[in-house]
Amino acid sequence: MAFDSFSAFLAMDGHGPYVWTCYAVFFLLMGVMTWWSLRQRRAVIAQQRRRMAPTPSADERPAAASFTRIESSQD
Amino acid sequence: MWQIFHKLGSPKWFFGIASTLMPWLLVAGAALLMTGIVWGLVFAPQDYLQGNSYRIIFIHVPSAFLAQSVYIMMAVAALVTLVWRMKLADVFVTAVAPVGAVLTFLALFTGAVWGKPTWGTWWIWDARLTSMLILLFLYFGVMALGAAISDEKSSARAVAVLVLVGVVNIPIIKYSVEWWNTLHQPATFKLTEKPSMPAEMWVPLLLSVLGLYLIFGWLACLRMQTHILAREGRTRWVKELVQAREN
Amino acid sequence: MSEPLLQAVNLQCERDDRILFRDLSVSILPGTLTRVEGPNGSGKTTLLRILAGLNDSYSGDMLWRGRPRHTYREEFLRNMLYLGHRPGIKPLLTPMENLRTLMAGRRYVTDKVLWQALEGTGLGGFQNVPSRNLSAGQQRRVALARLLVADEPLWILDEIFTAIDIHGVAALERLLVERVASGGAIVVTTHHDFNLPSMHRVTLGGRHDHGL
Amino acid sequence: MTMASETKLPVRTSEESVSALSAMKAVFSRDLKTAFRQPQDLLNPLLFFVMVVTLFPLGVSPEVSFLREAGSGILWVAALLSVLLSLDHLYRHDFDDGTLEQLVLQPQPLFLLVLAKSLAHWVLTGLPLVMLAPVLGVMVHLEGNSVAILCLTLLIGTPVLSLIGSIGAALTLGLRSAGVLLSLLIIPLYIPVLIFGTGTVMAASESAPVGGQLALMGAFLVLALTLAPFASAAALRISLSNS
Repeated sequence: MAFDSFSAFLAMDGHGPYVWTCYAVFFLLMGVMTWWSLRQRRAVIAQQRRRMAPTPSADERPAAASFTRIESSQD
Repeated sequence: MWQIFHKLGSPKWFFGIASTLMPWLLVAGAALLMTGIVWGLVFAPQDYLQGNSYRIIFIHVPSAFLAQSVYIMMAVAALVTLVWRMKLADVFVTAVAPVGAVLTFLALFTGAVWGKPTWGTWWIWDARLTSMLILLFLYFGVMALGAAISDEKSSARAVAVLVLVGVVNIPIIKYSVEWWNTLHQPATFKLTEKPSMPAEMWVPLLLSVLGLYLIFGWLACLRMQTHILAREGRTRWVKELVQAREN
Repeated sequence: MSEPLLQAVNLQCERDDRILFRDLSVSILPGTLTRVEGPNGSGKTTLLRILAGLNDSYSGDMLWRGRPRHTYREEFLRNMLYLGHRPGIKPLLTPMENLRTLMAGRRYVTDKVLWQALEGTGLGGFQNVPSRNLSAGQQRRVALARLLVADEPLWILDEIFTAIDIHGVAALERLLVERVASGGAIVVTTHHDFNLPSMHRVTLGGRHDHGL
Repeated sequence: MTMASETKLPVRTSEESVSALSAMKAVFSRDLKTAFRQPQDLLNPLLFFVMVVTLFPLGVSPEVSFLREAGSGILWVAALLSVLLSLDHLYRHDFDDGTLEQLVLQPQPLFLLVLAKSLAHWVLTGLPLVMLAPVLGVMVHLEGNSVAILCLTLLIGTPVLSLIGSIGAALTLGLRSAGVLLSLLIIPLYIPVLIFGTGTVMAASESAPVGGQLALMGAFLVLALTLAPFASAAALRISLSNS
């Protein structure tokens, strides 16, 4: 054990803030990375499931273009 | 031989292996990393020169180490992508690049914070930190290019070319930055290179490096699985797998 | 039956998560004209670019005279002429200069022949005018002039009738027919109603959102 | 037309092709010709170079001692940026008008054609910068010997910039916001050239021997000449495949 007390451990002879900031940021960023990766995965699974759900218009044939003008009154 | 290689490249096969491997990677990685860090923070002796601030080493060195080796791994995968067009290889490059960028950033951040009590300034244009900064730029480039090309296959191949060009440049960059550093300020002492590090210091350091490696492996598997699911959505096995989950 | 120049075997191509075609096999024989048909967005241009070796994001095999094309790339390119949507004409150069640089990496052709080729596409008198001063149809004719001097046995032509007037279209059709009769292989896409008795057709379907 | 063999046209083997060297020459001279017909595009990077250099005395300090110390760095950074600025055009016009497709389809090794294009780019942008550098060197109070060494480093270094830049230009071809992306990809790769370019001039101003550094820059150039065209060619194929 390199420290006499818990408070000495926290203070680290005045270097505490530097050391603890580093560790906090390290765990924070690794945590965010993990959380983000898990969320991405869930999103992809949900998206795949949505894609697999049968679409109402099973007949995917594209409608023939008619190029008829759309009448809209402009008052 | 070719058969094995081909099998290794099969996303379905990888997905299965990764699923069984991942819990082990996570548990072992977390255990090793925590052991290393707790050992380093609580039990390792104080450094005679830098005092307690050196305890940052137990995350700084693993991050820096991983940041560089992730790029090298990406380069190997990029080569495989371009030469054999193995699907898994391109998935690896795109999946892992953000992890590499985060690790590089962590190495930079912890290095800068460490610099404050050691050199009395947050940032110093030291050769290692500068090289790390350039590595971060390289990661950003890879991610930006990958995001800019919508078609996944073309994106993977373009990124592979960039990663390979980058990896050829990394030694040149390192060398030139070191030369530049000696030109402007002769290095007095470096952060991590100790003449002799006692076992109470390097053993926990080794443990945390190994631990972070395994955690990276877990993250890489997780992210690769996600990318595979997104890409192979049309194949039957992915459909069955998606359906089997949660219902 | 002569051997096919170019074969596509079990071609599959997807773009942005959409399958354009799959299990497509095409053989291009000397002395045939193949027309690739299909509605807008069905992948005609993509197929032609794959055949020409410009697009290589496909799965399946491409064979040049029965051998893998990528190992005989230079020989394939030496014997294939591709004209795409974009004419490949630099607006700042004159038709003569354009034609000269287009031929430069392929074959030595004298300026006299190139001059005549440009005349043959109706650009007589425009040979030394900067191409940007030409109309869209005239610019396309600069690119088409290559067909009058090309010795490549395989032509891959994407929408070559675009922006060409009626007389030009008729003359161009004649050129293609003659070329086929003398043993050339031609692949075309066109919306223009172009019919030959012995024409091969490759029909690409509309949308495939589904599929396993 | 020979009607004798009715169903077969001869298939040519590669040996009958035009030599790669003359194909390269054709690409090179075409690029020069098109550039000289649009001289404004040639002038822009040069003007940019001059203006960026002017910003430093105005923005930082016109003192002789500062300029003398920072001069080589200023000139190098400005040269690097103006090369970067001009890279976007390297393949874009060819891509838009379809000549790039025809270039890729030439029965020639693509990396040689790409090399010809990169060299043309250097002749059109890098070389004028080198020729302009002595004037600007004097304006930032570099001493005689330093100016000469600066021009020498630029002469060796700017082709490297063109060659590496060509990879970035090929990778970002046809993408939205290609310009910014290009800088993002390429700047980190330019750092070694910049370091050695300015470092050599600084060493020379302290009258230290610079032969080693110059040789090293020469090695960069050789490395770029041998590797970059392959990477650019691969990148071009990928970008065209995606269009």
